[in-house]
Amino acid sequence: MATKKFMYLNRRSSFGTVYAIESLEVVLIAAAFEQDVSLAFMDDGVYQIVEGQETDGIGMKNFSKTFHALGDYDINKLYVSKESLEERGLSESDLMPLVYEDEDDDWEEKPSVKVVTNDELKAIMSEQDVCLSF
Amino acid sequence: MATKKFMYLNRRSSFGTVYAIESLEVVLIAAAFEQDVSLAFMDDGVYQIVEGQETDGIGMKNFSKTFHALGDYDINKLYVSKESLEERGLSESDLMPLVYEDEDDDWEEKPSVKVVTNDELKAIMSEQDVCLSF
Amino acid sequence: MLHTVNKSSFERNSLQSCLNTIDDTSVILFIEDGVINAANNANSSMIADLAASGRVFALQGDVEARGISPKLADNIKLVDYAGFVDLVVEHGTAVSWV
Amino acid sequence: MLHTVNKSSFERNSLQSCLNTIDDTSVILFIEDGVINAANNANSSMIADLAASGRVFALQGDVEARGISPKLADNIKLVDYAGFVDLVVEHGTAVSWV
Amino acid sequence: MKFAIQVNEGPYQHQASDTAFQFAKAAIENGHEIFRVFFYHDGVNNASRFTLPPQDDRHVVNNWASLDIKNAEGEPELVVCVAAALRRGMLDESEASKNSIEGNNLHPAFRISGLGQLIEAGIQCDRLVVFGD
Amino acid sequence: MKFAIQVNEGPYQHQASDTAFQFAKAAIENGHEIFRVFFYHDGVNNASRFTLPPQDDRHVVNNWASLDIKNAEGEPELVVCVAAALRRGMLDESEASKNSIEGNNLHPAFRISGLGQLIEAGIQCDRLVVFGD
Repeated sequence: MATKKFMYLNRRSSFGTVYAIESLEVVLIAAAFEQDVSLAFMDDGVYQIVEGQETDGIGMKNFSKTFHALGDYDINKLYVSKESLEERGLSESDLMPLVYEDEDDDWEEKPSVKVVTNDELKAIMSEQDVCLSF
Repeated sequence: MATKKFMYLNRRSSFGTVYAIESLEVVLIAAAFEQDVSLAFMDDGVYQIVEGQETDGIGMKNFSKTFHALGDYDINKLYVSKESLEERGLSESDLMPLVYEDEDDDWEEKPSVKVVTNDELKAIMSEQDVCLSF
Repeated sequence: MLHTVNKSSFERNSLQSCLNTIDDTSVILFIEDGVINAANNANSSMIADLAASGRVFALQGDVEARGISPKLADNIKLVDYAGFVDLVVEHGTAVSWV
Repeated sequence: MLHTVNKSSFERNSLQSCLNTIDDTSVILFIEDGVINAANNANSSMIADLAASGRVFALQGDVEARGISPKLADNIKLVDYAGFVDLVVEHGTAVSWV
Repeated sequence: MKFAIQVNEGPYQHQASDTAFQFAKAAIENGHEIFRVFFYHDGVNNASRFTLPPQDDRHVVNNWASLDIKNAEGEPELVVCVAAALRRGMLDESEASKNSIEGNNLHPAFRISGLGQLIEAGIQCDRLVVFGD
Repeated sequence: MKFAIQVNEGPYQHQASDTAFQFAKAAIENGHEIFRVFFYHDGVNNASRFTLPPQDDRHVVNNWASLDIKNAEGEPELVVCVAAALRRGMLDESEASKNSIEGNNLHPAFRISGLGQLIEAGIQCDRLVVFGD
């Protein structure tokens, strides 16, 4: 099959709606199709990968740890809007330290998360063949 | 049964979601219970009672004409946020001319819609016993 | 690209987010409650330039359903569902700002 | 009255609409994604005065779920579900800004 | 105090039903009465006995059923709006047979009734709390 | 052109499913192919054969069925995500019996399958269009 660029656009936080977890479920399946996969986190979507989410108090499943598995599936392009973080009083250090092992660089562990400006995100989005919105 | 003040708070337009039509369905049922009923239209909810809605092009039911029936059910307190109208480039003359016949005034036909400021709305809301949000 | 926006900018931030990341060749189509953004109102300046360059469309059925036809902002182009399909064909990747 | 707000002011206008019509004795409780409004962020000024007068609450479970605990804005009072029930009991009519 | 609860959204898609359940549970645990929970709009989808969430997730429908909210006659006071239910394919045996549909999906802890039950709950209760999107 | 469509919301609560249907219909009428419609999130609720809207309203489920979207093998290409469906109580005969549930509610114009079908549609089609809330 042809290789296409797929972008998963995540704009909502983790637990108020189902979109975050069901987006992650698609991404994990998508890994098996060997396409070029990028994830974008904008607006309240940046809360999906914030460190320290604890769901005991709301009786819902804490799926946030699953983001750590993405690296093992070769999904390592997670773009986070700088402007969205800043508006929310967040910085990169508030995010989960998501990493992958780079097979082209002696399996060195590298960060999967990249904070980008909206202008950079614009350029990345322009290259996509398919955009799935959640 | 005791008489209570019920407010129906409508903040969404007519067709993008079901809330507008299903709110109106509650209001029509509520009429039979002889409570004190008020409707508030704020934010995009003001579009619910805009004149000239035509749904042939979207294949959905045009329930907007049902608002004309409210007067017959003695539901005649429809408060519309002045600020919400103005932001949207609308004025009272863009709204449906909803009326009721005042039994205390020789069945004279009177307007049901009253445009109020947010401050006036605040005072009206403060008096309510039950608020149903749509 | 074709960006579809289906919510009013009075209610949600999706139009703003779309405008923050839309490139110079993409167009916007307002559908569903997104057509509220096609009316002449306090938020019209958000899209005035894009509309002036012919890059803003609105779904006619949704415009009519919301009584917005007499209030349409300048330079908005109306399309029917077939026109929506044509926009998707012409403009490549579709991005939905749901 | 007790006003509950369950959406982020970055995404929706419900907090602003609540603030436009809240009277001088009512309190606000942030639940679900509404707790994003309880974090120290660019929109914090919207509720700073109300919070300073002790009238802003947030549901603790939702705050923790979104990793907001270390970022809480000043003067926000945390409650659990039993505290939510108490607020409804104490403050009369409940208004949900859904 | 006597509470009425209105739930406007279905399970899983929005947190509304979870929050409403936690609220109802806390109210009962603190000695209050839940007179009625009224499921409106997509809220009717909380009443499906077909619901099968993953093993490691909460079961929203069973959560509601576990509260065992009934009136003095022993009828469930988890009430699903009939008009909203039919529009969304939520049927009990009676509605199914009335409409010649084979099968039904209403969980027995719920019952289907009219919108009047929502208004009545608003009148009878000290407080009505709405949970939605 | 070959289109894929993703529907994220159920019938009636949001306009998304109506718009997606009108889009699909217009595409077919103008000579395009709808390769697959994938129903995800609450979108799975569009596939219920129990749906009974009022006589004077549109029937969203029958609208979809009327498009008669099938593949070369004659299977429906109105595809419902299995994980999202089970979580929300949308079952075909096979899922129902697998889980010892009496009854099922999937309309025969739809079929249940995995998320891979969405990705595959994205790969195979010239365009994928998402309709949601």
